[in-house]
Amino acid sequence: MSSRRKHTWGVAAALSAGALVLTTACSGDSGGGGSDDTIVIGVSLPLTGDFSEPGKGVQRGYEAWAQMVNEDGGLLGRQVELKILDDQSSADRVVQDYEALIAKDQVDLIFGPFSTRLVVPSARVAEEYGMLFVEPAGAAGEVFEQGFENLFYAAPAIAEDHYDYLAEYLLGLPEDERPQTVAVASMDDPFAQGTAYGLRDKLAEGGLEIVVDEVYPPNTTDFSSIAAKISSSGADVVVGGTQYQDAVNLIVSLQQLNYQPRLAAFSTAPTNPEFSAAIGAKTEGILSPTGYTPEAAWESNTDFVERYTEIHGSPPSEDEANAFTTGQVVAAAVEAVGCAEQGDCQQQLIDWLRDAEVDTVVGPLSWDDAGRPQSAHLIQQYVDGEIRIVLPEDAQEADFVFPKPAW
Amino acid sequence: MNTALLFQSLVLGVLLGGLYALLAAGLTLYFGVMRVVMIAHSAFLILAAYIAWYFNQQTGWDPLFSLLITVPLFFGIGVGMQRLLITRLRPATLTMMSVLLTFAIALFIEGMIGFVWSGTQRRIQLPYSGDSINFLGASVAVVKLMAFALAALSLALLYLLMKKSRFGQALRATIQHKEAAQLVGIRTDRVAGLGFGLGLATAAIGGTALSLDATIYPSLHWHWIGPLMAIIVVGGLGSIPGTAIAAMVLGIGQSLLQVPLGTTWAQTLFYVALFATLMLRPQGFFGGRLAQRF
Amino acid sequence: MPSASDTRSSTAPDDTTGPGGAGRPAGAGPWRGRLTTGRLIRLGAFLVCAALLLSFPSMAPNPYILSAGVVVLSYACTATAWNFMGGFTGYVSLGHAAFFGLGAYSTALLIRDLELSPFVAWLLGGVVVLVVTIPVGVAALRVRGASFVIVSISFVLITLLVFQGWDAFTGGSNGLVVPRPFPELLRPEHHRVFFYLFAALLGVMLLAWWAIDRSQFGMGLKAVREDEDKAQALGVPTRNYKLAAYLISGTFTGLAGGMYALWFGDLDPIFQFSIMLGAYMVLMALLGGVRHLFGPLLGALIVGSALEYFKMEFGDTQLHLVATALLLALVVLFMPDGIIPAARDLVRRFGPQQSSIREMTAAELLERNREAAAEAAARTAGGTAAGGTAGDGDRTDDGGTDGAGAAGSGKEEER
Amino acid sequence: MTTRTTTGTGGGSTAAPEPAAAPRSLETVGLSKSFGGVHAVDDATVTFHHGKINALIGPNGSGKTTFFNCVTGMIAPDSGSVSYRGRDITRKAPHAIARGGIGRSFQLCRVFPRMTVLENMLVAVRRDRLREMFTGSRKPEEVDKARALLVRVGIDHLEHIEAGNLSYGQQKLLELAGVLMADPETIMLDEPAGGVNPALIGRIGTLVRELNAEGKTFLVVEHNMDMVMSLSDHVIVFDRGRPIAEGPPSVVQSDPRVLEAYLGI
Repeated sequence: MSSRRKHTWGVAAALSAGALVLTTACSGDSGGGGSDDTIVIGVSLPLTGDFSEPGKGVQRGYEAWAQMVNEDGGLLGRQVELKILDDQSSADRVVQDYEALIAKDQVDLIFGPFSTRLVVPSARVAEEYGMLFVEPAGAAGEVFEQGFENLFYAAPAIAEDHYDYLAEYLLGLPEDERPQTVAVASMDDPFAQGTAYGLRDKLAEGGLEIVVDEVYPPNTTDFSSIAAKISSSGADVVVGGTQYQDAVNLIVSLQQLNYQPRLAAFSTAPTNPEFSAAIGAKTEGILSPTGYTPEAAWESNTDFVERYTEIHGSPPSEDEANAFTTGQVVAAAVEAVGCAEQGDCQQQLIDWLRDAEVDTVVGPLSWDDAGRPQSAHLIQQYVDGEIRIVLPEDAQEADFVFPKPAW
Repeated sequence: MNTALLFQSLVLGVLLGGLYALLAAGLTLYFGVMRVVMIAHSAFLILAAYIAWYFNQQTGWDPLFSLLITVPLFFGIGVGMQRLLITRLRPATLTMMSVLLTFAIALFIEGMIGFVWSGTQRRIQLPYSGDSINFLGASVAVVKLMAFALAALSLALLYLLMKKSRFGQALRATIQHKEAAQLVGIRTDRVAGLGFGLGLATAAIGGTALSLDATIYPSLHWHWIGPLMAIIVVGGLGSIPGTAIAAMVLGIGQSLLQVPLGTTWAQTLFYVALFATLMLRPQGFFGGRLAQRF
Repeated sequence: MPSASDTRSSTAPDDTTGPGGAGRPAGAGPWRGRLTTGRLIRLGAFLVCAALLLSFPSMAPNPYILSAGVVVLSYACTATAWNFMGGFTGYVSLGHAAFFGLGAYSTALLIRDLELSPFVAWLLGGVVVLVVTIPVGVAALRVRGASFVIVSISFVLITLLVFQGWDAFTGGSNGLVVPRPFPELLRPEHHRVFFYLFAALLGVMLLAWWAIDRSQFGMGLKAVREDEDKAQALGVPTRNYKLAAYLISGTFTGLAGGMYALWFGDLDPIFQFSIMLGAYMVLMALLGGVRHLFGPLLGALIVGSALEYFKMEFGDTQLHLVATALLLALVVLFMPDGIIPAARDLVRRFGPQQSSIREMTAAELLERNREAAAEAAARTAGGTAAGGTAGDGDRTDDGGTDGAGAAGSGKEEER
Repeated sequence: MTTRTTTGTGGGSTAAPEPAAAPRSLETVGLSKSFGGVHAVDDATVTFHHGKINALIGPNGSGKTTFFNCVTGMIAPDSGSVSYRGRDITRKAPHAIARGGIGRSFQLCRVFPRMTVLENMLVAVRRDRLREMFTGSRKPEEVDKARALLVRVGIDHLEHIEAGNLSYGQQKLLELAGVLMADPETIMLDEPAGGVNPALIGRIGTLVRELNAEGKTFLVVEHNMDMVMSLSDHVIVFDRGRPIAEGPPSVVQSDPRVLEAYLGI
């Protein structure tokens, strides 16, 4: 037996044992989150990676909620504490994170992560540990078809229903005013596709012709070919299933081709404060659905907007509001049931929410058996350089402009 | 599909192909002088685009002026990288290990960009962003035209440098036969360093061109490296003219295929071409003897 | 020169690919099955490691640690599978994530569409990966080195595009849900079961690696790694050998992916066909040592822990990428043979039974060989033919040779 | 094909097997290979003599090594054919040619640097059956054979040293021993005397002669004229990618074309 071989084994053994201990040690030391009279709430958010930008909005919303709750005396008289982990926009990590939060840190409650792609895996972890799972971002219809019994979406409507008012309006127009052709381009993302395809399918059912139907991967940066296709089709209506930057790129590319649709609707992007500057202020008439407006007169909203603006210097946007709504929904359940810990309490919270209607900053919310919210999104439009609610008519801040002016 | 759309796509393809050609030329240059597949090439590309964006952000000047900074800077980094890092690797495993090393560099750049400028997508807003000119019925965005002109100009300069200058001669000799070049007195290690610098300079120019008309974010470089690598194999590893032709053909092909197939499937063209090349003509369609053994 | 017993007798198992012990006394026949202290220590170390590994689930303080253990074990499986290609032949594939994803998706799709039972689907998933690997391998191995790397990366990118684009079949960006193989199990139990399943898979892989390592097939592969032309000239059918290694490597990676799918339950193209996953495999194998049976496993333990650590320390920045990058660069530049040889050298340096330390560095040796080759005139390039001169004496120790570079300037030949 | 002066029978080697029927050895017809316009091998038609020590000489860059590589399958020729013992082996894979009985060494000696000397030898062991390929790599008889060859070249005491740590001369000997391990009928040596000291050159020469006496055909590319003249039976002179003269050493030595090729540069 040569000495080198013996060493190989010895070294390998020592090192692997060491590494095992290290793994255990470095992940085991931070257990137990806070004292008994604090309610610890675990969250995993994409603070880095592809979804990190909206992820940070959600983080601001959660933090604003926790701060306000604590200022108002806490939940059940106990202070709340958020424990936020970064999932790096990855499904592996998000599951690991919730596993750590629930099983290792023994948090009392959890809030959902951001992005539809991460909601399904994390909802499964939560379900298998019997935890209530209220989430601010998993809007796509597929999320609710997985049979989760612990899931609630804290926004007015699922993605497919975001454009309901718009579809209703367009189909209600007299035949000769009604647009005839539709071009759809959507990011390959469940949420973005959900919104765009919801409208597409309703318009197609109403007899409009879908002349372009494009999907592009999330990493697309060059939209000239897609724009060329849309422009060459000359569609009356262009619908973008977009997030933020892709909408900007697509619109700039369409402008470069001097394409002028009669109606242009994009999800998410137009509500971003930087949107107008990014496309060179040529925003007039662009439509977007929103689940939230800071101007809404719901009781808790005025308070939220005021205090949020105090903290951050600007009013909250939709991501912040949805996160805040999540907090409100969970808080309502906790106050009603009177408990906040793992175990049976979670099932009581779930059961209570199933039949409840909760007042939130986006209005009163209630859910069906799969956790789909039962309200509807509003339709906003850039009118005179300001983004205004134009549909439904009873919530209108400005008149709907149709056809849209040139950009 | 109507003719106007076809023509429009063709024009877009040519514009795209020009940028591909410049960037792939850099990639093939590294390979020629050092047998290194430089995975970090596109990461430097994105870095240059970020510098252009930041420059524009801070000074308000046109991002093209940032070339005055990035080109010399990247040239220096390239020379330094070759002299300090690549030459440290064992010759026997150079090709494989250099891939890993440049992969690490790419990750490093991605991480640092994300750290410094965050993961937010960025785009330069220029007064002429939305402008276009009409070319035989196709509208061509001004920014795209500028990017193409920049790429074409640099490629032409590179060509002249390779063909006419003494340094270019030494470079070509090194690419074709390193040992023979050494025998006739060429200091191939120096030439390789300068070749690396030159390659990175193409990334600087390409990045600036890219920043005019595209959104940038830290992990964007993965989106570029695949097509570029496919181009250099199809063109024949180490052959700059071959690379340029392959880049143009594939760029136009991608643009045209987008019309019937959509963006996702059109991207697969590069990889299909890559596999087809390896099966039919492993040395590449325009390559010389170099490619046979790598 | 030091004399010691021979480890290379035909019956003694060869566990590492490292060069063997010192020369054996002339005429000594192959001895069989004698228990030596060395062997006992080796066996002991192995048993302790195995026991530690297998008792991990009961030692884990909570299900999270257990699930982290499953993740690390799945890393170990992929890194070991990668090493069938990377370690034996020296061909670095950055695209093994594609096999991982293919294995995961085929398993899931077989369950969904053919309603096979989970583990049958898993095995068939491995077969699917095997079949897909053949054309890819043929194309990738048409040419050497650089093109192989390019093809490997391209393969991940193309599979990502296909699985994203073909959403009617794969679920696209909506993801694909894999039904649980043991729906009645609670989550911690589920982790425990899969910990042992992964451990068993890893055991099979290690056994296969060990068997190949000591076979003539393995010898041919290692010859390819050292000098492919030379191996061919000696009659090794290098192309077929490489292809076989690639198939084995791809299939095992696919099986690891399939197992992961059954454990994890949710698949999404951007996470399964991720270039980073492939990079981690390379990093883990390289860090531990590609020439050693347990190198990738060790690397997986370290990288797995390090990833946790980076996340804790630099959780909300992109610095985990920077840290991974620096680690990879350091390994490539300074420790291309991994920790095991480096640590072994360290142990030997301070350990008791060292014989002598080779005085020449690899670079010196390389330089010397170069000189010898370059100068046509006969010169004192080294020992005489008969050997046994002083010139040989200082180089005859049995170890510390892993740093030796490519002697001779082999590939610079050619007209 | 140039007419051959087959008077080499009385050459240097001692007891070559009687070439009564003169079995065919390696032959090439019109072999050509060019690299980017440079004709490295240009329409080379060469016949090597079975059972003899054939030498291939020529000025630097005359295409000898490329010719060598074309013959052994390392490079695919552009045109022309190679046959061995009457069978066409053009464009066959290198390993197939090796298994067909042609062993070769490399110009700048190549061994597997990080395998031990013994392992270097065992690589050449040929296993065809799948089961044998996957069972242990060292059978006692194979190890014994390897050791015997190492003894023969005089480096058996180094069998557990990594080959990269050997001196250049020792590597040359190891390479030769490795080639012998596969029992080739024909052995192609590319500059066996390159870069080694005179004592070792003598030793290699002796080995070649001994092996030739045992019936091995040799094909040696060499610059060392002393070695070529003293060792070989048949000399082929290459210039600009094709043979310009051939014959026994004494005849070739005085051929004006050869002198021109060598001195006229």
